[in-house]
Amino acid sequence: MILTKILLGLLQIVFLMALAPLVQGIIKKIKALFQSRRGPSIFQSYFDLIKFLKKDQVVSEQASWIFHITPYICMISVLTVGALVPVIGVSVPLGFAGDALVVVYLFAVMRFFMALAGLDTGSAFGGMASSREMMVASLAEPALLLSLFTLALTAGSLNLSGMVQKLADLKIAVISPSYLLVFVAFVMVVLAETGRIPVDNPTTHLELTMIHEGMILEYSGRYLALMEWSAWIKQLILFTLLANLFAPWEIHLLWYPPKILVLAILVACIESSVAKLRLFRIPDLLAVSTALSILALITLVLKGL
Amino acid sequence: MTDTYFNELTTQFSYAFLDSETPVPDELYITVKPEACVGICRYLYEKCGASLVSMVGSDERPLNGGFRLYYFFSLPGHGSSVPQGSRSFVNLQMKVDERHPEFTSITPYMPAAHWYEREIQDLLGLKPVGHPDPRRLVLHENWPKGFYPLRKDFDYKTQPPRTSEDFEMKRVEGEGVFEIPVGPVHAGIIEPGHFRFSSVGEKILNLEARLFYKHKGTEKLAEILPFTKGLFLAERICGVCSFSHATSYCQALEKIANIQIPERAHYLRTIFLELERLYNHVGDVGNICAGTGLLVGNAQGMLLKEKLMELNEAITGNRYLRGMNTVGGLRRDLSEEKRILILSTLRQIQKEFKALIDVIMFLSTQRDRLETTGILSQQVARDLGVVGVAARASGLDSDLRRDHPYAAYDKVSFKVPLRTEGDVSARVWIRIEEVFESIRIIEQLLDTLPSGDIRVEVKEIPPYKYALGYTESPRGANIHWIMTAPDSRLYRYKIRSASYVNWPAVPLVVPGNIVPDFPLINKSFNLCYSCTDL
Amino acid sequence: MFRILKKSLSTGIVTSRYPKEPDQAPEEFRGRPEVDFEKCTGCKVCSEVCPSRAITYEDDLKQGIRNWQLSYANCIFCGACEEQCPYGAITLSRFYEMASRNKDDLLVTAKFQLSSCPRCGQYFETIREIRRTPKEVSHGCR
Amino acid sequence: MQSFLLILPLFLYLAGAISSLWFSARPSKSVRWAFGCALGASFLSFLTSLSLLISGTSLRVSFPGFLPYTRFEILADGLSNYFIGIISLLACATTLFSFAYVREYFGRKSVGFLGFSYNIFLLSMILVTLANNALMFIIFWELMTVISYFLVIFEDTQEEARRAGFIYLVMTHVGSALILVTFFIFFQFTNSFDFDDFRQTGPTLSVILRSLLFLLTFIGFGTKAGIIPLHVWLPHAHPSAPSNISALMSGVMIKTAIYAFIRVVYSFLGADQLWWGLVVLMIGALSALLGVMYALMEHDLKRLLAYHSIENIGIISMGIGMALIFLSLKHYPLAALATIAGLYHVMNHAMFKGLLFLCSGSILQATHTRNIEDLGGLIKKMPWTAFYFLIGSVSISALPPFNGFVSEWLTYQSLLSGGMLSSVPIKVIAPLVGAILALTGALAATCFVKAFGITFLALPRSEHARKAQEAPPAMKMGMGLLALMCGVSGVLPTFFISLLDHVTVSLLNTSVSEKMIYPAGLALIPVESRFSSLSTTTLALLLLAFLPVPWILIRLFRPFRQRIHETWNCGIKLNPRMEYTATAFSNPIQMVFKKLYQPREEVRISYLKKPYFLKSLVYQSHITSIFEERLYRPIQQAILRLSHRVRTMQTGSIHTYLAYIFMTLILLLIFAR
Repeated sequence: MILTKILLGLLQIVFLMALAPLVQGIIKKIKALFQSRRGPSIFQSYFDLIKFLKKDQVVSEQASWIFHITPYICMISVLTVGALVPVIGVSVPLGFAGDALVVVYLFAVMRFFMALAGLDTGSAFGGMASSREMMVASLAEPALLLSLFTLALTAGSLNLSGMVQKLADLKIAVISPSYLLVFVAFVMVVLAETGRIPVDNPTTHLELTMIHEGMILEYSGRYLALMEWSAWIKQLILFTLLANLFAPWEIHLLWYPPKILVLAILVACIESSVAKLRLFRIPDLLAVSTALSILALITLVLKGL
Repeated sequence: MTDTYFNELTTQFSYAFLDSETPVPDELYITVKPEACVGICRYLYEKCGASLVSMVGSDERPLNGGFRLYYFFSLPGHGSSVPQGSRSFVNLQMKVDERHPEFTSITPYMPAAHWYEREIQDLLGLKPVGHPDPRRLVLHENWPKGFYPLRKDFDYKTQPPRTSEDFEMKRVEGEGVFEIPVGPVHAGIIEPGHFRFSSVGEKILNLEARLFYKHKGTEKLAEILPFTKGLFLAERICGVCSFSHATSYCQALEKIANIQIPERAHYLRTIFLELERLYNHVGDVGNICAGTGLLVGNAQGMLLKEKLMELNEAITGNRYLRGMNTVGGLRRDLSEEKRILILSTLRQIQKEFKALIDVIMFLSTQRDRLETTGILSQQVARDLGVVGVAARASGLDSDLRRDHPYAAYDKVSFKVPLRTEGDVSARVWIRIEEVFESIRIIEQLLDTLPSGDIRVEVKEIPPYKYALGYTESPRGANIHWIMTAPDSRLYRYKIRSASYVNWPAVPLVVPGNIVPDFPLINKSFNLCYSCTDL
Repeated sequence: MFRILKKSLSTGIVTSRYPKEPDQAPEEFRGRPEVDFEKCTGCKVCSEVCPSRAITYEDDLKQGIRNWQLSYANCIFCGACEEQCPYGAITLSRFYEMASRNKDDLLVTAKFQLSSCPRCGQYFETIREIRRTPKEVSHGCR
Repeated sequence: MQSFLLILPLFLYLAGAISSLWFSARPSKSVRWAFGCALGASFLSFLTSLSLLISGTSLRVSFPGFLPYTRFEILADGLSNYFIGIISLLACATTLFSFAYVREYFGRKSVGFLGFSYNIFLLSMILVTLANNALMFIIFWELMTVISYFLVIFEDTQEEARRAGFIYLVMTHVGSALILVTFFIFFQFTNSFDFDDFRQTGPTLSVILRSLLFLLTFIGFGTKAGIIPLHVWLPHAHPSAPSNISALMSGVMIKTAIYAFIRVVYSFLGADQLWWGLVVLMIGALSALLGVMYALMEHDLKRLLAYHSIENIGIISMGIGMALIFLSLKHYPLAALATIAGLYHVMNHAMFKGLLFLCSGSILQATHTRNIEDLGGLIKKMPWTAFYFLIGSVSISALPPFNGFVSEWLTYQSLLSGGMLSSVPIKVIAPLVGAILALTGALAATCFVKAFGITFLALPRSEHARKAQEAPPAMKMGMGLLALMCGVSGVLPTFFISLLDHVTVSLLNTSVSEKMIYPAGLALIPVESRFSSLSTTTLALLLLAFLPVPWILIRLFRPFRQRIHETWNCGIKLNPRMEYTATAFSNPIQMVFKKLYQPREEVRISYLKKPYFLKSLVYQSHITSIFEERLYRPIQQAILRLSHRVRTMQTGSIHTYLAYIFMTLILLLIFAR
């Protein structure tokens, strides 16, 4: 019985790993379409991964063991998160190991080491990106947690399964002003956390403007594959959270793909229609997100569900 | 017109004047005594409001036993109210003795001269005495000292030994200050240039740019080519101002050979010059969107640029309008159906470009990125002799097409857009307005296109004559100066591109901005490395 | 925000599936120079006007052969050769797909038999050129 | 037997202190004796307190007639034992470390005196937690303060150290004075200095009086704990002391204030006022946030760590504050949860902050600089120190599965449980404080990316850093012990929670261990309902279990080849000048919170010709320390003005000031009756 549960938990992780590049591919495809381009196939991300995994890698002579362990740490922390999040079912076998806080803090582990790896090779670009990433994250994390807290108070549980279950039980009744405010706040944070326009430009080649790309500038070959893949899994997990927390109906395999697709389209639309913010406007965006969450919280407390 | 200034000058500096001539209309050449040169330059610059447009060093030892320096000034009318054609060029020339290869620097008074003087030092070995920053410019540390490629006794095939020395960058002191090196190898397809930022975190304290990584020896090479082949070299000084450079070259030689090219050729040249401006400006506006991460805007801009380049291809056979110009006119004519093709394409472009501008330039996130970013003050622009879009965005009302009309620009009416903010947004808006002006110019020209020949055959050109050829390229004034040699060859070919004068302004604009805004600022100038690094 | 999406959607897809779908250059386009060796006499005018030394020749005075060579790698597609060729033997075609891993693939070579001077016996000009020229060719050895 | 084991270490410390002074002419021997005794004593007292804690017993030992009006009694109950356990565990590590570290001072300073002070310092801290009598408490409290003052000015060759010592002395004595007043007020009502009597009478006093006492206690102990705005001494004093002392000061000395605060407020005052909890919660949140924000702007490594102590005291206060709120609402299990959160963080902070200070000592010894702008690349020279520092950084940044995360998680749970209550203000405030905690945590991570990254990674920025060498084995052992504890208390929290249960039983009469620990002992749950759960054990196992995935992926396609090459630097040769600096790293944060920092930039530019030819540019920036400049400077100036009038009394000597303070104390003792 326990074994089957653990097996199911593992299966969920395999599912996330397998699907993550596809979601990335779909977003890229939609963005290409918006740019009037045909764009690469939606499976291009898989080909990229295989290419990276086959390649030799170049490592900086300045790199210490921090640089070498970071890809491993990114991968294992994101996979561990994958074990805690309800994906295609409400219950998560390993969900007892951690709640929403653990999810956020495991992402923080990932970021912590990526930022260190950015500093490790001694180039100004890595340091620049680390510094910016930590600035954005410092503001995004409270915004994310506050929106999760508001949901937790709605659902009476901070456990992700519990939250999803409760919200699913509430059905359509869940749609309230506070819920919608939290949704908007959450989307803003997800944009920041996944390094998307208007916060970061994932397709830029300009080192001076990079955030996420800058930190992994020194990575190549197999390590790069791990870093990219972890980032995509993280993205999919955040999408999954969005899908399951804000559309907590029909949580099963059949409805999962369309929900994720809708989110992918939403993200691609946002990315295509706004310019990247000036670096010191990003805090404003995240402040808005925080403010929305606070508003949601107050609405929730005063008005109830 | 020139006379008034000339009279003033002669009364002031009569003791220093050796000779004067007007080989071609609107160009006055005055030979002065070396010791008085700085004084006259300052007089022209400070009292007459002239601006330094070029400075040439030439090795004329085989001719008269010395080096010669030429200072080119553009004399202003007063404001744009002065009738067209009222401005003219004044050239001071002085001899530099071979035994004392040095001259007094005018940079302390006219910052615009600082690159010219350093370049002369590198290429001709004449030392600018009193230059505030006499470091190497054109030739880098891997080039040995004592080899001066523009001297006549330097064979163009010489391969000097490689050396290595350290180049000293300016060091900003203070705890926590560090340097960000960007380039010369960039991640994208960008030409080589090294930018050294000194900063504490995001705010830039100082920027030093180092260019000239790929000195091509264009000017030296031009001296060994017959003028007919030199044209193709001029066409390839840069990828995107091809037609402007070729036109400058042809115009200088046509002046020297003293020939009048057919009216139709003037009209067609003007049309092609404006087509060149069009695709550049449309592309630049799209490219700004790449800098702000507005991907759709970038894609749409690229799309329009591609349409314009396909138009170029269809009417001239080359996307960069190459192979059209020749000394004496044009090599290929424009058929009636191509004339109609241009008109219909431009009408479509005009509509679509307007629609695009309405969408991207009023997006709040986009405007926030562009406005107040990278401000070039009018004073700095004036001091450095900044030209083109950058000058007009900073309130300097200068445009060669209006101020020194050439080709058929005196036949059309157009507006020179002017803004005073000097920020990225202003530069973009200048480009946008110029796009519509260009379309208007082309339409006017196509409507009144005279018929007739397009070319006069030029077989040979007289030796030891000189003249300026100039065009207002999409980036600003390209000023070529040619001195001919026997055998229809060139004795000295000095190319002063718009990018060359605008580059020194970029590092002055950047401090105070944040690091991630630099690419945007740089894009808004959109300067060419190839034009600079000849 | 929505206007920009509307704008891009109304544009549709504009990129082509090149190289799967070939892209035709316009008529005026100046691409790869094609030499019609039926018309060519090996008179070397093209090589004299070529600004980038893409067309070169070398006379082998022992064998009496002119080795003529055109390198697409050096060609700048200016069309000077086309313009100056007295026999219309060179035309710049619309073909542009010339990328190659090997520089030798970009060479066009031809050999022309030289005619020797009846007086001094030195080879000086191709036989075909002499035949094509109506006026008498003098070698100038006198 | 147990009483004997409780007393024995005290005498061992005393022995260590005396022998250290005795042998002070022979530094090596002095060190062996001083730290040998201290190690034995600490280990012994750790074992004793642990066994007492596990068995849940309290010990009481009396020595009557020690001083007039009082009796010398020590009481080792759950709370005391817990604190003694922490103090002695940290002391074990720092003592191990000290064996090698104090060699630094051979020939420069009196090592004998250092050994003496070290032992007395530890002794006084343990006695503070054991004292069951207000007068004894005050005496040991003062002893602790004075001896730590001498440790702060130990390196008094530096002007900075003397100034730090002075500020420390003044501030803590203001605090001490308030504590004295508190105890004398109690004395007025109980006619006794015994804590037992305080316990009896305290809760029966009127609300207004108790509230007054609460404020006095909070400010008095808050000064010592370093809560904002009473923190100003802390960032000066902690860095000035030798690093092993800094570890103790930051790790445990400031916690004795927490101990005393809990003792007084929980037991003597009978926490039943909601606003008390709110005040502690808010001040805690403020301290946490501002502490980390000022830490971010520091590039003196030890001062950075000192600011983090303020942050962590803030986090502890959040837990305690929530506990007080729950107590006032009579939610005892939740109060126990919040208390456990606070107390667990007390231990965790002692471990990781102790570790970090020891590491900084190791760096200081190797490079002779505390300025991280001059460091860099140490990971290659000092791999073990780097590893331990990383463990400390990860723990303090609250990253799972290390200990900092567990206690912060518990704090979040108590905050959110507050959000589930019926009281509307708490419902809003508690989650918002949770968001502040999140911000604090994220900023702490930023700060430690900076601290670790700039110090250890990339290229060395100075000659000092290039010549650095790894620490000797004793120091590594000291750091290793604490690093191990950071891991253990992170991965196996259930054991520590069950220990803490005895503390809550003795404090609140509430046992929550059954409600908080899953039957299997694997996971923690926050008391009421299945609100949430955490199993760092499982997380650690999961993280390990997934390790083969990247391992296999990397080796999936053979062969795996790797080339070592220069760092990509755009074709320019990399030099240390091109590395990100600490100031630069935190610059974006400084720009974002410009209002708070009020940075003053000073750019001195000289031109050959303005603005075209730069001659030189010197940049400096400072942040405004709002509290020092807006709060303390006016006070200082007022005092200065006042003191001009009483100039006759002022001699300018610290010793005279000390004499004044002691005179005041004695006078109070005599006349307060």
